[in-house]
Amino acid sequence: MSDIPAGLEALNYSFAGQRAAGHFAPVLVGVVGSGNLEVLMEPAAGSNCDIHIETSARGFGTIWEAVMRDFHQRHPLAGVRVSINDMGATPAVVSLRLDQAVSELTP
Amino acid sequence: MSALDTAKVSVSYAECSARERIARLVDAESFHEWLPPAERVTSPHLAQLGVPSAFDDGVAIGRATLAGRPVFIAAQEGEFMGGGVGEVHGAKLVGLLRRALRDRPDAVLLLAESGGVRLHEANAGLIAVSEVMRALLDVRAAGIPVVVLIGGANGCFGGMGIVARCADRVVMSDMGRLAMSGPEVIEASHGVDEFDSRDRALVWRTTGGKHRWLSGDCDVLVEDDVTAFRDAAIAALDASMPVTLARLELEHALLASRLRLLPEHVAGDEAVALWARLGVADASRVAELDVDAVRALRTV
Amino acid sequence: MNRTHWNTKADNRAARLARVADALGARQTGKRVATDAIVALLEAALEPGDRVCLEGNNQKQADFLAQSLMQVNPERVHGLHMVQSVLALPEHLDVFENGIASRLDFSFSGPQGAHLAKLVSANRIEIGAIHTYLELFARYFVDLTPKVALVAAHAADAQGNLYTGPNTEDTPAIVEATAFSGGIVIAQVNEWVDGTTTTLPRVDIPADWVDFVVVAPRPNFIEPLFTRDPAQIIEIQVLMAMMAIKGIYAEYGVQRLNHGIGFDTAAIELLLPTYGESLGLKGKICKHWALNPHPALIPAIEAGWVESVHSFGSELGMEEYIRARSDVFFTGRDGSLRSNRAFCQAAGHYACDLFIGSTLQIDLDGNSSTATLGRIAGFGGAPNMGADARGRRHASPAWLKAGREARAGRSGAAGTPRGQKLVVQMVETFREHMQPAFVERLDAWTLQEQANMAVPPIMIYGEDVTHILTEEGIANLLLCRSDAEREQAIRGVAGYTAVGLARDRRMVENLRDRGVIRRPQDIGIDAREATRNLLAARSVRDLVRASGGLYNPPMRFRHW
Amino acid sequence: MDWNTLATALFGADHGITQEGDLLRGTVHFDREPLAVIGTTNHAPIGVRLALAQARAVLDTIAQHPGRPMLLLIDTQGQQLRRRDELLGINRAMAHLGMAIDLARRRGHRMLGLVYDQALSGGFITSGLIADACDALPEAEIRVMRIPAMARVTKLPEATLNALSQTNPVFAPGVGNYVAMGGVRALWQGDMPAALREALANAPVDDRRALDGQERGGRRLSASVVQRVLDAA
Repeated sequence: MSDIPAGLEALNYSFAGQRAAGHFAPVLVGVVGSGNLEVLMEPAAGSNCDIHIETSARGFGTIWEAVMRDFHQRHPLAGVRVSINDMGATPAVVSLRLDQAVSELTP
Repeated sequence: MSALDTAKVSVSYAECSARERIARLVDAESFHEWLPPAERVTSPHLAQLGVPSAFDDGVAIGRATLAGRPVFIAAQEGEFMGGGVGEVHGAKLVGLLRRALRDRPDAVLLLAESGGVRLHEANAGLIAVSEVMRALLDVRAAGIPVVVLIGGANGCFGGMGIVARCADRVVMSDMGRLAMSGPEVIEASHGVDEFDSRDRALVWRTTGGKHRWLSGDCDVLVEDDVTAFRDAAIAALDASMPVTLARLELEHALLASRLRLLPEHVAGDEAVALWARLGVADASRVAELDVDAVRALRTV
Repeated sequence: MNRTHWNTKADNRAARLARVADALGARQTGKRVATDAIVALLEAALEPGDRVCLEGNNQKQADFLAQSLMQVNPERVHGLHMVQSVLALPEHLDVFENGIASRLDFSFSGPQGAHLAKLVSANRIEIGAIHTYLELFARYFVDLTPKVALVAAHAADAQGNLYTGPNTEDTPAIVEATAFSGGIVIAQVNEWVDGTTTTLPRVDIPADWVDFVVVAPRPNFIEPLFTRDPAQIIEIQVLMAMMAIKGIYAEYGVQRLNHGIGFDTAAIELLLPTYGESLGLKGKICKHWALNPHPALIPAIEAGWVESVHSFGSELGMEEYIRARSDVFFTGRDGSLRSNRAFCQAAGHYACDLFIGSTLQIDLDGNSSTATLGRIAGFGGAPNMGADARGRRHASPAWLKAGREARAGRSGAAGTPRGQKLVVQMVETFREHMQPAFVERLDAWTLQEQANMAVPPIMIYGEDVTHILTEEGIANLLLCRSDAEREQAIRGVAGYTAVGLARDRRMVENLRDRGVIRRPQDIGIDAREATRNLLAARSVRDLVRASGGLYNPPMRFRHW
Repeated sequence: MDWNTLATALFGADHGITQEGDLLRGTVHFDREPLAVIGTTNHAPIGVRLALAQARAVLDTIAQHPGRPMLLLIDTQGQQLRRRDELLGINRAMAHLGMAIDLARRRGHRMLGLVYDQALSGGFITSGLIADACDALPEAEIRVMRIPAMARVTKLPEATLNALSQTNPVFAPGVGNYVAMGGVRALWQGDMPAALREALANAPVDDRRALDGQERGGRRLSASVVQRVLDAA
């Protein structure tokens, strides 16, 4: 842990969505624990998929961007706000939580 | 894979997240959350220490029905900061208890999993835990049973270990732990000879559900199974036991006699010695017995 | 050479035994030596420069003899050449600090790896070579024969017969090499049996291979190395285990195999009776194992999947379970496990169709290594398990299919029909703290420069690796036909590591079309089904239950 | 401050409080009214035995002297860190002490805590912190954990924590921080009897520490979060 500088890193991504998510009850999956994260998905105005990440593992922006791009390619949701609190989850765990969240979206 | 699902009858309480525990414990779809994650009522203190916050600050609270009856429920998430109580986390618990005093549900269920005070906001956490105690005792005095359920991997320690013992009823699984200071803290302070925290069997003999059952520190001992916890919670719905002077005198007598029962120095394992002196048959075999067998051994 | 005397070894041995008798006097009765005479025994039996095997196994340690060797007078005993498989205890290196030993040939240094690297850079130690277990045992019979062996057993009788208990491990190989080349064998034991009121449960090492026996003041140290708590297995590992079972074991019909240690492979073991069963694979895969007695295998054994398990060593807590499952495990007439590292290594190398294990780093050639900077650790048995057995001649469907895939379309020597062992590297693309498992250049190369090694310490050569399995997919390297394809196949499963992000996307999709790369969905796996509920045991206690109470886990794993 | 000095300042030299080991106990007269004094000294670690001894004193007062106010004098290094105490249920003994104090309040006893030397986490959570109000002397020390220990636990540099503690009272030791957060109601300065008199007269019976923390700016969220729960749909 000592190699990780103190302070959180905040990252924001926005993708133009294609599939309207419509209205749904906010969904939370995952837990903010070591090597894990929580993903909160909420309906939002507009046709974007806006993603906000706060992570304790600094310096992995490139990877987050690629993970989010691929996620949006799998699920090109529109009108969705994704918020993430991360405690050093690997990309595999991040992708899994995102997919789990999408699978719980119920109009 | 349907064959698998039907074969799997038991869901481990320890393995569930706080939210899964609530969902499986109360009547299906009955949980209504207050200050849910989307409201983002989070800790204002963690970010400056480089720690991400959680949208619920590690505790979910709300109302639900249990066997059709209205209850309030809170569940601490042990994976987030070890379930530590911070300013917001504590205030959510206090708010729930105050609201119970006002709205008078049939019971308040507290699914405790906590290392106690969250050190990253230690002063606020300490005060908050004492506020939880006072609010809990107000609810208890009003005749609304407060039931604490303990079965998470992180146990119930520190201030929350005291809170648990302020409740009307304590339900534990044998995987659960209930104590004050964690074994690591004691080992760090007094050395490995005082408490070898890596000797997990010793840790459980000292703090685990079986010991708490045999010594009377919990009221119900269940398997590590969500349904067992649900059944125990239903059975506790009418378990109100307001604090009276007579009851505290009984409590005092029990604790004082237990203190006399265990000499400062005993040969062999202290837990086994205490059980034996409590009259538990086969005290040396407790560790290997299953929950059913241990349940039958209680003498207090 | 005009040699007239051909029995110098026997003469030397006789001289040593005479010196010992002289030094010990009444403290020696037959082969039995008083505990407090151990240092005197060592000083009399050892000569400067001797080649000495101080038994350090993966698990069992001759710890009392190691501590005693530290106490000999360095003026009498020095410059020893240590030949031992594992450097596990601090004493194993302390003997180099004070000059008692100077040269080392070994296999694995595990927790002492950093200390060893420091000694090497300070020129306090001269390393002959780092071997695999089997390779080192082989050299015991060629040019690294011990003059003195210091071994550990559980009990001895008056004649000097040794009972090792379940952790026989290296002892037979060491003692055989020493005893039949004029050397001296000294054993530490936990117990002495008198032969009348108490007897040895069985004989693991016959008495006439043993010269001296000493009762140690404390039982020899054994560490539980192969217990993985199922509670710590995460969903990603479940997914990867599903991919291994469906995408490799089922595809090739793998009947005989070896698993490395780790949560990834523990997940496979725990998925056999659930996921494997649901695929109808029982009886078709995973029947014969070269494997330590992994507690994680209990549910599969109980479900009737496993016909046989031969073991390198044992595992604490598995004693009674093994005893009650003698159809499956190799046990003595006394009922307890008989392990044997040399034979099990041979079994894993020649008689298994698949090895699957994890690593820390994989490069673009598929070379993989657990070597990290500042540590000289060695690899123990992994290179023997994770290498094609070029001497193998018997066929099996899995071996033939792998061989066909490797040779299809090739001609000449490369196309000559033969099978190939399946060697699978199973890694998550990132380890803890976001350490990438895929790298452009292995740390092994830097370590080679630092420690002045002849070759970089590569655990498993890319040429031997047939599959790389990550959460992103399986790369079948058998099907690659050029270095470029191989590189893209590896990049194509390297996820979001820098190596993975630098993939040629078009080429990777082509490889996927050809089945060189297969994603979970390509083999019919829905990642959302990969939950911990699929594990046949989700905690150590579940394992105890599955064993019918026969498995007795070590204290550190008892969370109840 | 030495407990005897404090007692003499409050109740005169013949205060009648006695020390048995680490336990303080006695009945004093203050403004001609009897007042029960219960407490600890020598920075006592609170184990099962000491928690029970204090609870005994509280229960005796409830039984024998209905309505008599009680003053809890606090000096503790925290809970006893011993395996034996854990085995014997130290958390239950602490809870028992807390419930005794809480019951006394419900039965009309005025319950006051005073940190006169030092108070650490588990040592006073079920004494001073569960009384009607907890006051402190200005030189008292209150904390959960010192900053070096906290640095080890949180894996954050000490310098960072020290810097942050200047602006945020939430984790740094210090009696002032506890006042700002509402955990300590007031500091007793100067005239000790006047301070006690004020406390006996004005300490609230209901728990308003969150409101104090909000008003004093040391704990800005607690009260509003409680209110949000009460108001939530």
